[in-house]
Amino acid sequence: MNKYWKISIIIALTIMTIGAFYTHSAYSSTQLPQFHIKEERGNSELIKNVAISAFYMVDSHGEGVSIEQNKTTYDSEKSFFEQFNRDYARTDSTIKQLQKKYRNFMRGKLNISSFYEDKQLLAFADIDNNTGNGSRSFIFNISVLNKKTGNSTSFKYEIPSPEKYNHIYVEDVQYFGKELKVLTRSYQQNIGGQDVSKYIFDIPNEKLLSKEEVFAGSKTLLEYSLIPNIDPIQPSKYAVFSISEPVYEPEETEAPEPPKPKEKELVVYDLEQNKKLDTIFPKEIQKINTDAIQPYVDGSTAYFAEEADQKVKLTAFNLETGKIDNEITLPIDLKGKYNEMRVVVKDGKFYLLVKNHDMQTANVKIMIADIKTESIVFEGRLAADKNMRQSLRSLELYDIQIK
Amino acid sequence: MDLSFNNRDPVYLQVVRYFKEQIAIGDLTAGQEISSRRELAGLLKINPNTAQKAYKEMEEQGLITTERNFPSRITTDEKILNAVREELILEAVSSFIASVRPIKVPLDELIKMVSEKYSQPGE
Amino acid sequence: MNHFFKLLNFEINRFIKIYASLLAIVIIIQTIGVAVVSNSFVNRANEMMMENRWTQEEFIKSNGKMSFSEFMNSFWFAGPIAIAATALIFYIFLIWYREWYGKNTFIYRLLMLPASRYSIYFAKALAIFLMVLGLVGVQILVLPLENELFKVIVPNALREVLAVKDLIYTNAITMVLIPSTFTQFLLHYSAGLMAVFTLFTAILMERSYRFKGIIFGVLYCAAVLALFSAPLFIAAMLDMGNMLYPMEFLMVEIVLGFIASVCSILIGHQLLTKKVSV
Amino acid sequence: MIEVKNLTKKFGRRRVLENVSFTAEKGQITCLIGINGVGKTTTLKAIMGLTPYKSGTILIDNEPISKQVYEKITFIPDAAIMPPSMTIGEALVFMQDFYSNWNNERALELLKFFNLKEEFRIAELSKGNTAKVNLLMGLAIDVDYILMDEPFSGIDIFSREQIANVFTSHLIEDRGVIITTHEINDIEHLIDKVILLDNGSVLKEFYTEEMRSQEGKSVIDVMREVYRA
Repeated sequence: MNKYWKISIIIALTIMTIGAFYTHSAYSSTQLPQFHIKEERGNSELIKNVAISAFYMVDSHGEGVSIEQNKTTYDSEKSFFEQFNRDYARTDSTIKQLQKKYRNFMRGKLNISSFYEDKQLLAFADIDNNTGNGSRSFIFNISVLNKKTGNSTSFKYEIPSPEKYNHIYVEDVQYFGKELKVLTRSYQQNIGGQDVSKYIFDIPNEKLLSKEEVFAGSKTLLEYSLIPNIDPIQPSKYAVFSISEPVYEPEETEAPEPPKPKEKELVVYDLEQNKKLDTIFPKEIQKINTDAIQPYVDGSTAYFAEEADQKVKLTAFNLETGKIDNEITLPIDLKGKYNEMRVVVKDGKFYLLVKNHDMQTANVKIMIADIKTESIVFEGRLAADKNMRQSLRSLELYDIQIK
Repeated sequence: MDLSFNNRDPVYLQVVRYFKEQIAIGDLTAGQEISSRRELAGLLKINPNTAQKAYKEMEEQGLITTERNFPSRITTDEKILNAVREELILEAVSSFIASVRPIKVPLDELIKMVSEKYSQPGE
Repeated sequence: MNHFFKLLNFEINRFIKIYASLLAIVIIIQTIGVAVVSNSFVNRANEMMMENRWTQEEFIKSNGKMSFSEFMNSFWFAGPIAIAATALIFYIFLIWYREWYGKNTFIYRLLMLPASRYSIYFAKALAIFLMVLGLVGVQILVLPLENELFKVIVPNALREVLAVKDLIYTNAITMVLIPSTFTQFLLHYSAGLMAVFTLFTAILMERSYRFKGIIFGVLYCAAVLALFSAPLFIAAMLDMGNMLYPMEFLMVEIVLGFIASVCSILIGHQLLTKKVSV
Repeated sequence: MIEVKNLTKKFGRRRVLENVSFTAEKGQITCLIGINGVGKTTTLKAIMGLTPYKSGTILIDNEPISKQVYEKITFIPDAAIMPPSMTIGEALVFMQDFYSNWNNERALELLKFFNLKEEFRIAELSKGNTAKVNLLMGLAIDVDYILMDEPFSGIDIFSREQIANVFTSHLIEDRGVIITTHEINDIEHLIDKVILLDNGSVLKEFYTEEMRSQEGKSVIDVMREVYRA
């Protein structure tokens, strides 16, 4: 045995250190703060399904973290397979669920705006932008899965005159009767203006029925942005566009200023009837800065949120009647200089996440309001087990997920 | 043991002859134990197989006898030993005669010269 | 099997002096590094506080606290690891070529041993692998000690508190050497082992066919690389970016890596048995 | 018996060996003779499986070379083959470790016979001592066949004598030996059989004693005839 002592030491050292590192020991304990959501008022049941995803950054150390009511999970604590899936494609949870259910159909389909799902079918339409190597083509890839039979059809359609476009992408996909309607945004090759077009495909016959320009902006250089649906793949009759003139930010601006409200116009387009509605948005909604807090559309309701005077006000606007259905105001106490805000509307509830901090203070507030009853149903704060102020300040919020 | 072989005659015959010489001059006597093949090969710096062959030849000629598991010995057969002596003398004489005959010396003169030379010591 | 362990032990013992020096280099340079980096921060902090008549609070406000990752991102940490890694990569070649070159041609003895040539091949591969793991083990062992040294030098108020585990997860080098999950660790080092087998085959090609063998060897390495990255290239060429789910992609890579390793081993063994020339 | 049949080897375009065939018996010393560069060493290496060949068969007691056969045959090259940093003692331990048929008593006997010390470092050995160590390594394994490459070349006269003594001693016993040499003088009487090689081909194969008794020619006589022709 004597002559094997060197190799024995190396093997023992290797197994012990590496073994210790990957099993429970001083190595696997973390010094990173553990967060939890501290309830201040309301029904704590509501917070059980909420997960906040964020990025924790101290010095050069930074990693993703997911915070639930009583659980903090850093990326490094996740199993390899979770990490690997996340690293490979930052797919959102809706797509992950679809992947579980329709594994083969979902293969290679990742763009969330390209999906449409109802009880009968799951549809997908995307555009391949081939602009490299001298050739230029834009090709629709359309697939529709019949959920009952499990059969799927797919076909391609090449957009004519590819030389006109710089790039084209899909904004929304809807399905009415046997028609697949695809809203696209295309950027002009030379002028730089954008068009919003609608392509209608006849699915049983696998062909294009018509193409129509919803907005042709090639001359006016306007920006058309589609207000996202709360659930981007569910059937939705209306598409709400916010039309504005682009604001060219002066170069060399230091310190991120809050984006200025722009002159804009809101237009509702009925995808089923293929026409613009003459809904008129009240002035107070028109002037809301949609860049500060993301508005959402849910069926025939559009939600706009706005921060002013230590308060966040949510307005639920009915696109069909042109009236404000509900309004709710949530008080937020902003002591520090910097704010970050994330909102989500889901199942009739309004979720608001506010981070407020500067050198002296930091706090992250989470509120849930019931839109119908216009009342606050939960209010709480994020707390950390150590170094509270610094830990919260080091947290960069991504979004709120409601399971 | 100092012995140089010539390269053109079979080494085993040269070894046999060497043994005969030793017997003839009495360095090896009747019944004397002789070295093993391996020892002999080492002594003479020859291939052990050659030594073996020489021993075999000597056994066939009855010069040595080997009993199982015992070292070989010089034969005790006086007849053979005498014959060896005779053979060597005869051989020497024959070769002497062969080289002297062409000179055509009368036999008397030759015998006289031989007996004179032979009795002079140290030559 | 018995012969394999004996050969492995023999290979380790042959390199042990250089290997021990490598470990010493890592430990010594890193320890010095912790001291240098930490002290220079503390000195700078003291100077600035003196000059500007700052309190500690004010200093932290303008300069921030020091974290151990400052050391881990410095040359003091990466340098010795790079030296050791380079030496071990170099040894992948040396472990074969030393048998042929130099005054003594040990390859004679090696090939004449009444042992399977697989034993010779694997003893060399595993010796390198074991030394890499040993180096990683030493790094895991000394990192917390270095962290303690850092804590001794830098006062509590001036340093960020981070656990070694958290530091390892965010450093570019340690993320590769000591990934956060054991599965990943296995994958990294299997890939490493595959690379060793590939290089071994290339070396043995050179040893078997000399000049032509260099070309074969380079082509073989390129072929393994191509095979290994084929899923990526094929997906990109056929423009079906994400046709495979991440897990499927991983499985395909594992299978390809396994195929490449088995090929390397079989070719290597064949060369070592039939083609290699002393 | 070692049988070499139609051994052919090319080195690039050059033919190193062409249809080399001969046999070497157990219990005999077979000598491959030829001037330098005629393929003697290559033939030994081919028998040992140390170099690939184009065609031909080599059988050792009717078996091709394999890990089992390496217990039966060993090769003593003409240069040092143990790692230079080793001492002779360490080299002996190494050999004992790997060869089940290592005969340590004989190794120690040879050590004494050659006046070598275990503390000697391989790197520091003279040419003669290196040859002796090689010989020791080969002879101390209980193998049936030993191949020796130029055991006498470039070695001082005393070492040469010592090594020659080995051939007639019990150390060889009844093993089969193949040695190569380009100089026959010293060992003419030590060998059983001669294989004359030239230009990668066997010119003549004969037993020395037969040649002497039947044709009255020494090995050198035959060499003169053959090479002149």
